Amino acid sequence: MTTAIFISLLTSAIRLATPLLLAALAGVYSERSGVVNIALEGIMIAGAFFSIWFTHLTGSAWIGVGAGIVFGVFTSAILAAIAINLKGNQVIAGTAINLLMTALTAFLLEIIWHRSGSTPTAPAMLTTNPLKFLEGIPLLGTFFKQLTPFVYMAFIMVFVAYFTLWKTPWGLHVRAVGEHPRAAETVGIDVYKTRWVCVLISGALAGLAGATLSVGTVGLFREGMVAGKGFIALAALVFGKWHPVKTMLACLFFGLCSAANILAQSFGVNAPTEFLAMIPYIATILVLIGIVGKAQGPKASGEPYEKDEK
Amino acid sequence: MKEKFTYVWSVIRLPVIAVVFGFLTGAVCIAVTGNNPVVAYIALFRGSLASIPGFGETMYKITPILFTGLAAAISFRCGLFNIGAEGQYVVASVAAIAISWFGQGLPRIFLLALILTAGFCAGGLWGGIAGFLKAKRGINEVISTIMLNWIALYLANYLVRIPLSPNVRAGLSPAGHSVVVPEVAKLTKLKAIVPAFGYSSAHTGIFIALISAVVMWYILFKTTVGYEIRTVGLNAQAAEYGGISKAKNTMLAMFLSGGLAGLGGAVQIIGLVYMVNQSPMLPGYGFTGLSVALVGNSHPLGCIPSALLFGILENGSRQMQLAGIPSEITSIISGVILVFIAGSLVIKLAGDRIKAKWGKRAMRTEQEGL
Amino acid sequence: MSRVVEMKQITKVFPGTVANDHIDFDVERGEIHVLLGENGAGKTTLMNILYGLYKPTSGDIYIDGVKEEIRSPNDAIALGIGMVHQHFMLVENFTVAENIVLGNEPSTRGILDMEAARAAVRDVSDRFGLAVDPDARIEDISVGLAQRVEILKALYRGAEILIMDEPTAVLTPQEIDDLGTILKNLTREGKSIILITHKLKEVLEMSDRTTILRRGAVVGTVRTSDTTADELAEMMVGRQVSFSSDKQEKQAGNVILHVDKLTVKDHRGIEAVRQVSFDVREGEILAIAGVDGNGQKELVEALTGLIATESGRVTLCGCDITGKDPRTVIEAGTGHIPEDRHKRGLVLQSSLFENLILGYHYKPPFAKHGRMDPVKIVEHGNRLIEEFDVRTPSGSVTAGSLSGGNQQKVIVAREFYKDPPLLIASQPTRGLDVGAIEFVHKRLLELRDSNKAVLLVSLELDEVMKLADRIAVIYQGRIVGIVDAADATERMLGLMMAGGSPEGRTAADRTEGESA
Amino acid sequence: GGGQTLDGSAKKVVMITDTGGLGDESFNDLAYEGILRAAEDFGIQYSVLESATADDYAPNIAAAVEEGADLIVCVGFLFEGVLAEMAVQYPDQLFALVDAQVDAPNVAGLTFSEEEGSFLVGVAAGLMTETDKVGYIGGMQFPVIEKFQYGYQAGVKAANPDAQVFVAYTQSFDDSAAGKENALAQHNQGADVIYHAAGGCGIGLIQAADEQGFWAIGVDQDQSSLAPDHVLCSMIKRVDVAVYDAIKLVLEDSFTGNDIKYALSADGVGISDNAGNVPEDIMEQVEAWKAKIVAGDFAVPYDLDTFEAFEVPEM
Ligand SMILES: Nc1ncnc2c1ncn2[C@@H]1O[C@H](COP(=O)(O)OP(=O)(O)OP(=O)(O)O)[C@@H](O)[C@H]1O
Ligand SMILES: Nc1ncnc2c1ncn2[C@@H]1O[C@H](COP(=O)(O)OP(=O)(O)OP(=O)(O)O)[C@@H](O)[C@H]1O
Ligand SMILES: [Mg+2]
Ligand SMILES: [Mg+2]
Repeated sequence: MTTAIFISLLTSAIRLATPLLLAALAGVYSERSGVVNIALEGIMIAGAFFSIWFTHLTGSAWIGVGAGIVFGVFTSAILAAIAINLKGNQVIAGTAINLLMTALTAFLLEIIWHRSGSTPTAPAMLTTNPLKFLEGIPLLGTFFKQLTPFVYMAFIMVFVAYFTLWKTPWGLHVRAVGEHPRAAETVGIDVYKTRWVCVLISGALAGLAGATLSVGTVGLFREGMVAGKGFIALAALVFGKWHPVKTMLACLFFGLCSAANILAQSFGVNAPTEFLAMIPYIATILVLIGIVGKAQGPKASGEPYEKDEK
Repeated sequence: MKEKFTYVWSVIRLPVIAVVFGFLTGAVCIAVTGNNPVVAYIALFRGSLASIPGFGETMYKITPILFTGLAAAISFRCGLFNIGAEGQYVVASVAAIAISWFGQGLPRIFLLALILTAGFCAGGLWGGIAGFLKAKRGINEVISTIMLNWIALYLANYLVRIPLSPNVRAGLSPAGHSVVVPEVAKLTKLKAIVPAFGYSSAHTGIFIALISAVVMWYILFKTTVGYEIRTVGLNAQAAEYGGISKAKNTMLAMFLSGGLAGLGGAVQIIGLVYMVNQSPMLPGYGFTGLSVALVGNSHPLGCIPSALLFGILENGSRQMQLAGIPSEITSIISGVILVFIAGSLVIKLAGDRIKAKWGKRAMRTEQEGL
Repeated sequence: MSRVVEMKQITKVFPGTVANDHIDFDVERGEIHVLLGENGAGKTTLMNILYGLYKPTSGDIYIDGVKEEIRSPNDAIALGIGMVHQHFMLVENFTVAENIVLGNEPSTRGILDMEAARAAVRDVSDRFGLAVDPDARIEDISVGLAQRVEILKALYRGAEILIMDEPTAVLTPQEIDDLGTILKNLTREGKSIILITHKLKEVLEMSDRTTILRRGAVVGTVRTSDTTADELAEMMVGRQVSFSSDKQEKQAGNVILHVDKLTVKDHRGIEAVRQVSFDVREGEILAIAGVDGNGQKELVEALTGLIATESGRVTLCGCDITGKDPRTVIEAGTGHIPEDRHKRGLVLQSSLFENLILGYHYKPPFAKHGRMDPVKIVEHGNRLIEEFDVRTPSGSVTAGSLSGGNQQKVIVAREFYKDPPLLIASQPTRGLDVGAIEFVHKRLLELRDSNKAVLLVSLELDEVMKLADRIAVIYQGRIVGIVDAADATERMLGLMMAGGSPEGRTAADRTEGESA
Repeated sequence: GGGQTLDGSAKKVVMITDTGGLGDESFNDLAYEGILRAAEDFGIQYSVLESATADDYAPNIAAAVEEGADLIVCVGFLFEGVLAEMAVQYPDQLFALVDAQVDAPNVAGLTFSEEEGSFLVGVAAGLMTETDKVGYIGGMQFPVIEKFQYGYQAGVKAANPDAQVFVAYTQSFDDSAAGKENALAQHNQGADVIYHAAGGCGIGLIQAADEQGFWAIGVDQDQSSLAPDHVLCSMIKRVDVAVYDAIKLVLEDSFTGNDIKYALSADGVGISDNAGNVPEDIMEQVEAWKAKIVAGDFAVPYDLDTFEAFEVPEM
């Protein structure tokens, strides 16, 4: 009984952490290159919506996920254009995208299905463990059984992000661009291109995070289903000091606290449900108070880079 | 005269063009829904501006977002990003309800002052927590305010459900809202002063908001407190060198910021809603406030026209709905306006190109004239 | 000799400024060519054009006799041009090796090969005799080392033409000598060097030819061996400059600043200032001399309340200011010209008016009861701009839009206005042209003559010897010795700065002697 | 429609949603359905105002009055406080209020005995469970949502006194992922039948049931179409009927502002099983309990106090 509960707590934590993790990694890419991404929430909404729409259109959930990623990229291109080429205010741009995507998806829902609230259930979804052979492992089998393809993708992405940003020349360029773009430019690195690529990768990951919530959880899109997770991801990113592995730990921590709230309720813990719901948020603050050392983001993050007029 | 016009135009050009683009995009979306954009926009403006009651409705929409806009503006000026106006607003509304209920016996003026002070302090405290954590423990205010938003929401829901619930207090029929603000603590409706405001819900809270904007402007730009806050925002190290404490000003700015959001919550409660409902989500004013501040260039007075713009849109949305157009359209319009304001360089470039063309044409005409 | 660089009729117009006005400039292979000129003369702009950072409004560039279009630093690097920028272009939280290879990293199958990078760094640094630790982080190393890294960066990319924008502004005499040797070695290898500097002594010692710019135009190019410092100075500013100081003998008065066994830790928690004691009296200038990074920064920041002190006591005019906050220290009577004007001294996005009251913005007549008086503030600003000859279109422009020299004048003006009993001046003339230096020096001496105490922290021995009454030399956070300026020689100070005592014993000997 | 045809083309109905808005899979959608049906049958004009926040309730009502609505349908108990005031302000305006009552002559409160319907699905759950563990997921602890909970708990207790009921609130009506995680947690604890009153969160529950192979119980309308094999039954609440009836009364000029309670006895609430998943014998017992409630043999508890005082009556 206790192992079962432990495993269910763990899998629940991991599933809850998955969309946060993907979105937070999206933030890692874009902020490491110097572009603050407040738009994570909006891009997730776009990803969640378009992945469902394309699943409806094609009948394939994987194509749907692809579409979620592609539209995440499109959405982030708005941010990239404003933040990089137009040297606009990145926070306004992000806020605008959040507003726009909330409205646009609701609008399209109306146009396409003539209803509001949620789409019909998609003909396919990706909510079950893709690696069936893992389920055969004793004890751990039940653990793997409760994972979705997105869980694997998220954790692979942690590795990919760490590897690309810390172990490749390109990653060194990205981090240099985020810290000191002028220095990067003087050694011949194209600041704009590097930032564009990072913001688009960010869009792809946040789009995938959105698809996790729709295709990967309930098989439909619902207005409000992202429910502030983009902002929690933003917090996790800062909590994780803009580092993929630490960000993963931050997301897992948050997921674990949320799972603990849920588990506590199913145990019938006798406390007002509102107080239980506060657990993840209070715990995060307490942990932050306990952690010594400031979170220092990439220095040039949020600053538009002016190429010298030539 | 012409110079003055040129100056004013240079200041408002970007927002104006952004608004035009926003409405054009909106028109396309309206057309897609099979409606006539002209009809929709007439409805929008008729509802928001064309009549006194309509304008009154716009004013009640402006009131809370002007407060949260000011809250965001002052935090921006200190180099802080207060995403927490939502939570600060919520705690303050609960505080306002509690004071108005428990202080019913007090003289009206005194009670109102007490409620507003309580709202300001409650919001200020909630913001101050983030400020304190930032100043003393270096915790990024973005994280702490996001977390505090949710904590505020759940705390308010609990308080409304149990300690402040009328049915728990008086054994009445169940309700999802708190006790109601007693008559004595309600702000005066504008229609009670000027009957022309008719059906509108506008209340004297708008004046409190406008006064707050002016006071904030004064504090920020005319006092040493403002000088210090702005200096910390622009260069904290230079500020410290100049004997300006970063920690103190961070806390002060977060307190003021939270206080303004809180004042917004209190005013909204005693001016319009009269109770706090249990709610699954944050009211959203804090986020709109960010937009208001950003469009208003983080200037307290700039927040006024900016809040007016968002107020018109939000109120106009109701009229468009009555004309059968989905409410999302106005959100799309606001979003597009913001996109264009964020990317204001496009506008500038387009504007310059147009100007160049006109300039050439003007020159040609002159030459032809010669 | 062949001309490796030829810039013909280069003009660069910024909105409102002609930074370069039909400039002709050439460099021969293997020479060190100095670009000299006042602040804002257009030196940096010209070199940024050569390095592909700016596009000239008009004019042509020839490299090795071939006309080239240099559109970006990439083009410049490909043509064998390297640049060490005035403000270092190093990523602070990267290691030395990462900075050097950035943009040109060794990799195997797409994976960054840091081992190869370290090896390559060791290789170039050995070849040119520029020792660095490839794994040190930039934020942890001294300015002198950071500059080496910049040079190595260029050499690693195979630079044949090396542009150095004010490389000596931040270096100690020893480091400058080292740099001289390095540059000579490089020219021996056939590399050509363009050097921007304000220091005439260096110009005379190091260079083969000198081109002088004034207000964006070339005044002339001279063979250095045929000229003198006075001549160069005159060409530069267009008038005669006096180098001798008219320092009067003066009896020092009461103790103003008393520092007793002060110990301070730096941001990494290492003791940067150890048991330092000294006094500064009325009517004297006490200079702290030393190689950069020996605790000067921490000492000054601790004295002004910007960082915490570990132990010890500081009193100012008799009152204890140990560990007090900056405002208390300021109010007790301290003026402070900080060493980093962009970081501490100015709010670059604010107007000059606002910058010129920083530190006393809350006091009458600028503010009463918390309300600021714009009229008084503007009057005050205009007066200081006038008095200190700050070159600016008006006081309402942002401080960031001024040239470095003028920015420094703004700070100097503000701190002098306070007329404080104690002025702490940290590198007060860094980056200034000779005219401006002359001005600041004059004002510092005037302050001393009006019976104020001045603590001067400077890396430049010339300046120290010219201004100070007494000189304290700091080495690894300790005061190695305090000598009268009249008795001091450059050689003696140089020895002390390397840790030797004035009597010839080393600091290490002394510490042992004390502990025994 | 009824026998005779009413012409409503000159009448205008404005519906005002609560913050859930259209698409809440709950009372707002159902009320809208009632209006649509009335429009089809009588040709009335209608429009809908969605309230972005609770602060919009009063202004939306004012705007609707301005529009010259013949009937304003306010959906959701959150309108209670506001409407008490507005009804006085606009004494000639007719209002229908879904889910709450207001003491005013021009407001008809349309309320439902959710606890009775929930009692019936509770009985079904109690009889269906093989683990003696069942679950309940609520959106927020609104008093109305608690009626679902206690009615359900009473039903489970009546049918299966040994069964344990897990109760969870998601603090949301939209976060489907949270609904799913709560369902999975309860299922992992052994619950094999789970009921919800959580709007969009319930979709997560139904999805979880479909994947893990346990029973979900739908709410408000028959939700079996979402997962025909794993939605055991649904507790239906005929908000659509109530709204339709109210409009009809207006057209017939007989709208009085009297409150109307849609109880089990009037089929205002009930149990629905379009997919036919409830076994015959269990349905029979459910029907038996239904008869007892309709006959008024006992009162179904609707809050903590009444639940604690509740004694399972003799069958
Ligand atoms: N990007 C720019 N935009 C506008 N004006 C500029 C720009 N860069 C330089 N200037 C102006 O061009 C002139 C020359 O500047 P430059 O930096 O080349 O001077 P400098 O000789 O390097 O001075 P210093 O000795 O202070 O380093 C100055 O008046 C400066 O303000
Ligand atoms: N946007 C701008 N508008 C006007 N002047 C500018 C602008 N950007 C840079 N400058 C000027 O261009 C010059 C080059 O900048 P840089 O940072 O090299 O300053 P500097 O004067 O050489 O500084 P220092 O003397 O401290 O070494 C400076 O004079 C600076 O004031
Ligand atoms: Mg320069
Ligand atoms: Mg300079």
